[in-house]
Amino acid sequence: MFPPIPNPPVAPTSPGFSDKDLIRRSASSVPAPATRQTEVAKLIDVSKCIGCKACQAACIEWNDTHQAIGVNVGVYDNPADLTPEMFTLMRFSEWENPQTNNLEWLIRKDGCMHCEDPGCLKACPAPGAIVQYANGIVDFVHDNCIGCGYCVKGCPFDIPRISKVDHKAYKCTLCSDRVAVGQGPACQKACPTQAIVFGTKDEMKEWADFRIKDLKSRGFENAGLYDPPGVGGTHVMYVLHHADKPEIYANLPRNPTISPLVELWKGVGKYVGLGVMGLAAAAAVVHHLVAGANRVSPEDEANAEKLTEGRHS
Amino acid sequence: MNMELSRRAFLLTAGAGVAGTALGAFGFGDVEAAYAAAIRPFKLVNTTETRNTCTYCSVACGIILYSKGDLRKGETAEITYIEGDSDHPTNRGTLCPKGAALLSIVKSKTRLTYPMVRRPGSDRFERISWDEALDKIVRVLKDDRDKNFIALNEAGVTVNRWVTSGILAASATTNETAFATYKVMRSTGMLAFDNQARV
Amino acid sequence: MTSDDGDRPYDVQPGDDVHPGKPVTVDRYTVGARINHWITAVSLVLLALSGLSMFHPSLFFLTVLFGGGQWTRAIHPWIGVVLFFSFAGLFIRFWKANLWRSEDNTWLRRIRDVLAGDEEKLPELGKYNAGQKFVFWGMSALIIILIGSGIVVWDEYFYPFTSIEQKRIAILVHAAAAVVIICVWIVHVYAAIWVRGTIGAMTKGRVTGGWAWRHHRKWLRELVGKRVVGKTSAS
Amino acid sequence: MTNSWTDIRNTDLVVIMGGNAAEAHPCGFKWVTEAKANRGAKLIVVDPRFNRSASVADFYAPIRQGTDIAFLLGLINYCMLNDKVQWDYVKTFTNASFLVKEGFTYRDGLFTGYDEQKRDYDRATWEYEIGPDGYAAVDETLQHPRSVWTLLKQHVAMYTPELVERICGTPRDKFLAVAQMVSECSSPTKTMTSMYALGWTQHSKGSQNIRTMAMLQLILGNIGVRGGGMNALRGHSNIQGLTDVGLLSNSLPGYMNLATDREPDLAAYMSTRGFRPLRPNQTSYWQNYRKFLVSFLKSMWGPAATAQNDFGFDWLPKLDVPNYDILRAFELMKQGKMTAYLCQGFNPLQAFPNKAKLVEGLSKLKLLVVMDPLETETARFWENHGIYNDVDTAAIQTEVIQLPTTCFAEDEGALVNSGRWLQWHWPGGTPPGEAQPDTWIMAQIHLRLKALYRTEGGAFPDPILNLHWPYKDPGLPTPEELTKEMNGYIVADVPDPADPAKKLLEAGKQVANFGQLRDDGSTACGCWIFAGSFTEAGNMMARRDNADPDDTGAYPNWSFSWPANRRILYNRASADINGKPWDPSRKLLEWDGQRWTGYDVPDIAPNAKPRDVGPFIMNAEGVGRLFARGMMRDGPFPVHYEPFESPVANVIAPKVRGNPVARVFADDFAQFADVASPEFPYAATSYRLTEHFHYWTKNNHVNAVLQPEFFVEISEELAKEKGVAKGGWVRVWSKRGSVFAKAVVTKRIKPMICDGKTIHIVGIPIHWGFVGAAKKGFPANVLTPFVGDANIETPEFKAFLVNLEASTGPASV
Repeated sequence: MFPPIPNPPVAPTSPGFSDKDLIRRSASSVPAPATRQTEVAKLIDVSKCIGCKACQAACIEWNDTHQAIGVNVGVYDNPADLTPEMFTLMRFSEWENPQTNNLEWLIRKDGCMHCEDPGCLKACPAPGAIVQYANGIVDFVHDNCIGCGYCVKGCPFDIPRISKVDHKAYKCTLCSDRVAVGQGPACQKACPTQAIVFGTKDEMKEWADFRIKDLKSRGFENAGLYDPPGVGGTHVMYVLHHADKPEIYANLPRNPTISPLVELWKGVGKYVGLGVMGLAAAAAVVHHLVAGANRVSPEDEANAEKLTEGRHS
Repeated sequence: MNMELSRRAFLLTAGAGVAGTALGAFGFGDVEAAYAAAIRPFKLVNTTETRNTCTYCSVACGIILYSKGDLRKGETAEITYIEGDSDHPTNRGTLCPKGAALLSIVKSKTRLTYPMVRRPGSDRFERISWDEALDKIVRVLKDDRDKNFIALNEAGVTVNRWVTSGILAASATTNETAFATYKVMRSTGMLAFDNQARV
Repeated sequence: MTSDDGDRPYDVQPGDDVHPGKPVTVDRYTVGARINHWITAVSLVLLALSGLSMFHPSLFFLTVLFGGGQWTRAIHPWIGVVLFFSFAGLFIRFWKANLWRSEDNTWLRRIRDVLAGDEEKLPELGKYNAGQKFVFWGMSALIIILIGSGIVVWDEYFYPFTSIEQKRIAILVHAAAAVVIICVWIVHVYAAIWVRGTIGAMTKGRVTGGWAWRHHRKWLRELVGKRVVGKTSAS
Repeated sequence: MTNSWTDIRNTDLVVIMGGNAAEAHPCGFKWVTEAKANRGAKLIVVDPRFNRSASVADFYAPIRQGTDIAFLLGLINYCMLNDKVQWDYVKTFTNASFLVKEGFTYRDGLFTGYDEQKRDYDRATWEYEIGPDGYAAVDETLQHPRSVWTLLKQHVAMYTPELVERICGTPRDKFLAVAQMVSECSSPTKTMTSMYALGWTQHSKGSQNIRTMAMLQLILGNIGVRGGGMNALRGHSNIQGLTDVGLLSNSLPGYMNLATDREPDLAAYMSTRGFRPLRPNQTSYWQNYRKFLVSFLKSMWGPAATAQNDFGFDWLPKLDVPNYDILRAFELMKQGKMTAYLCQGFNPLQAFPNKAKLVEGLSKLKLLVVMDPLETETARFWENHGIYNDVDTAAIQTEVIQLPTTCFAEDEGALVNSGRWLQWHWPGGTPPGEAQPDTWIMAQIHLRLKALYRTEGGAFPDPILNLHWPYKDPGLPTPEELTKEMNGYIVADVPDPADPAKKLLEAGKQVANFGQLRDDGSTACGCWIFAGSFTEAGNMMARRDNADPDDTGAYPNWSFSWPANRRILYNRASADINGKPWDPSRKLLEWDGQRWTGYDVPDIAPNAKPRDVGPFIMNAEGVGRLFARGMMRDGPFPVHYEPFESPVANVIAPKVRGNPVARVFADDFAQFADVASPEFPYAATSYRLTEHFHYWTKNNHVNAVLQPEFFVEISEELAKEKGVAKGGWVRVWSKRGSVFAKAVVTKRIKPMICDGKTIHIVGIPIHWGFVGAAKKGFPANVLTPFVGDANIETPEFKAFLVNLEASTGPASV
């Protein structure tokens, strides 16, 4: 068993990281030097998950969200999708394994992956609305959020949701308030089978190896860790029994990257754009200096008068 | 007395795999550090902890109630959060979706707060005082017992039973409540006396 | 209007008229046209400012003009709607006068003379020259692209109707189109400044005969020829 | 549980059958995933549905609900035929070698002595042959034609893999795969644990379901060892405690039972409870019965309980029928024979079968009292909620009193978990409004009743007036006062026989253990199995030392485990006849030549020599029973009986309908669908979902979010056949009622072929009703049949018949 993290402190404790521990800040730069802290990670072992939704309940209770009561749409997934009030969600897939002809009920806890290279942060136009702490946590700063939804387009995992109430973006914070005092996120604390564990990223990889060995011994020869390099790795990782087919787990992207469109738009795009506009303006100025004003001459007026002579309106 | 157990917990007796997380180690540098703009101040600070047991299934997970105010000091206490007890051998701090939402059952909009009576044929509950309610109940019980108590059966054997009123004992109450209930009800000779063991 | 290009009625528009005198004055835009233009102009500027504030971090400060980021995000699309309808008005007014003519090709071929201001080397032009027509059609096309792509990324009302990938394309197109339309706008504004006497057309509604003679002689001749097409003049 | 949640980590094979631990007990299920991760243990799930437990199982086998006995007898047969038996264990720790009386027979699904009129057996022949020495005769070779082993072999022989497939619908190869994995655990160094719950109890033969697995576990040598055992997951916290304290119509605390009309006095009552050992030297712990009973009576009536009045034996009621369980209570209500009914918590209108009958019963009461922290359907049964509760409010003359009680977070005391741990908890919050603890309510009722009897007199007031009520505040006994009573205390000094000058026991002190209890009235003890929970050393249930020497999972100093802080029952059986652990790596107890040492409190005397005393000390035989004698109403061996509502006839005994001795009230029989009824072609089963707890969490917004609306689960095949769309509405009806539900169409349920017939399964979760935060919906008990288990009357919720059609939903009605 992964040793439990001791119960939370109730005495005032100073946070383990703060604004001066930012390594990335949306639409702005971080005050150097941004020194790296020990990276944290949440490991979700799908092969141990029983889909009980304790993580969802714990998330709601800790973050004081108010998800509305929905309806049954013919599946166990409730709510049917992530919402501004539901930061994490069990997604259930019924998959018949072609090799064994056995049914496998694959249950994946969806939510923010806390990418090392966060697409949301890259896309965000509001300075400081999205930050990445030195321990890897990607967090939304709601005071700075303008609700444009660019983060939604920047995210390779379709995670952020915009609130219809306050028009701000919401997602899992990895319980930054808990991690700040040495706790794990609420979902991890609750998880009955320890399908969710939390610690430093190195520990999590070590633990994942331990789990993958067990899975391989049970015939899941493709068991593996999901820590996609396309986004520089993530601070939420999965152990999958079929790591060769991430898409069978409710469309987990095979090789997620920040969309090239977003890269183009938020990369060269914005510089080229400014450049082009600048050039146009400059060209005008230069032309005026060279060519000077294009003035109507007295002759022109005279010609006009001549043309209109004798005609009375 | 329940608070004295040290929090060393299971870190000493870690199971297989890695030997406990180094969480405490990362980040903690500057003691003066203020919470970052995005980080909520830790909401359990200055709450009172009370060890309790989850009310639902018989796994009986250990939980900690966090409250504003301390009953042990004779104050009124409002429970503000409930979380699993990491020191508990069975659940190790974990909770199921019911346990993880215990706070919302304690604070449920449909908690009962006052004695109510629904009069015969009426379509609503009306408030009633505890005294009135208890006297009504005892009156009905006694009248029925006096009327239908069986001291001797046909064969003349002393049987001292009462089978025209009954009780369904709780399943979520303590052993102590159970024993008080047993004494009070059995002493009346009541036989239609059951609990939820079956469902 | 069946006669051939040479002497067929030209693109004189309702309200265009010439008043002999010293100097000659020519009515170029009606009050309606001018109000319509300036609504469009103001919307376009506001759109550019709000858009730019969300386009590049260095311009985020512009959001203060709109009462902060939340307001900027909320207002931008609505201004877009205003622009769209306002410009539609202009389109209905001016599209006919902006139809392409043979002399426009000549004009384009002699673009060096245009830039040098040697009008005498250019053919006589109607109400608009090729440059203005280019601005007109450019704006028209770009505004359609912008309103279209804008609606796709207007999450508050249209989020469910497109995929995230479609939204990504839309927002890229939107940004690109915005850059282009701003450039077009720069050309438009600069031309109005460079060619002195032009701005009055959109403020007072009038230009001098000399201006008309110099830049849109064919149009002036027609006005003088009193062969008003399209009827109901402001006279 | 014979073992504990934390002990499951020690197992090699987990068999989840008749339960769904991952769904209903997620935090306990953690120890299954731990055993898998750390010991390479395997998990087998046998269930009609591919459920949440199956989602992490190594092997899943489907089974038609209500056919578990056939499957399990098939496993026993497989083990016997393939020599997969832990012989040393079977020979020394079970009654395999015991000889059964002449005249005992079994034929066509019935044993000797059946009386069709009474629906009961004369169990006279279901006994051992008693030898000239007064002890049960045995044949160590097991070869005797009337040895239990021989009889069992004959009894199970018919349950071949082919027959199992025919009855259960489990494909032969899947059954054999399970049998192979299970039989491996006959090795002394491999253990299997059985995790079961209501999936086995809620049948008309629920007790025999469990017993069959217990027999298999004895044959494999898995009882009393670490990582083994029969582990009932149990339902509510604290239903284990309520049962321990005997809140059942026929029970006394600590698993003693009430006298019947045939036992007029204490002597007669005790005469059938002598429990003299059936083999030499056996403990037969129930020989102490009289001590426990007298001590209990002393705790009830204190000084008024004297030797002269049989310690108040006559102040306890006597039973004229086996029990007055809740099904009988509602039958009596329906017949208009009940005046007042008190519901202390709980929500019977949702929780017992045939809602229509329940409403009819409640409507005939004069008074219904509901004590609960939450709104319940029961308290509002008279309220019209349209199609969800279509009653004629004005016509219902029942007066209903609803009393607000405190909840777990606001009260103090002990709860018993599945592993028999008594864990103390403390209040953390102030109750809302005028909510009061149940102890206060009970005290108030007693004091008021006593006052009325004092002033008015009335029917036999003695037991009420004399009830021992020694509490500091009579109006509010404290949990500590009550629990000290249950632990037991010394009433009068007992001199030390060795030295009369010394006191063996000193009046006023708490007893240290039930060994100190006496039958002369000098001790009082409310619940003998709890003795030791609150001693002179303090509250043992409040102990919170989670140290666990050598990681055995015992946690000996965490709270208190009854009996005597024993963590694993029958732990003597963890070692062989010489006292050596079967599996040294899983040592629990070991005989060191002088005494038993190890990680647990031995259930036999610490110095009792290994060869002398058997481990099953509560049995007069001292061994485990493969042959149950007359202890079970429906047979000393289990037999496959179909549910009362079955899609196929019983292939081994076509004439037998359901369990032949299950009690069925006349009107209810009329409300059963016929066997293989074309009117009700589908085999339905009801169950819990992990997101909800019974009918409470409807009141919890968060749980309502996680599972908002009533649904049923059907296979893609049935959905196709019936034109049902995923998430669409269906109507489901039984002979007792009709419900509308959303359809969850799933691959996790597949049609089964039983006796050549395709059987479609309809899964029905139980959690919805007409009060609370969740969407209004129907409870499953609108559909379920009103019949219970033959031995303990647990309703048959797991197997019944329904019909189903696509629908436009309740709105269209």
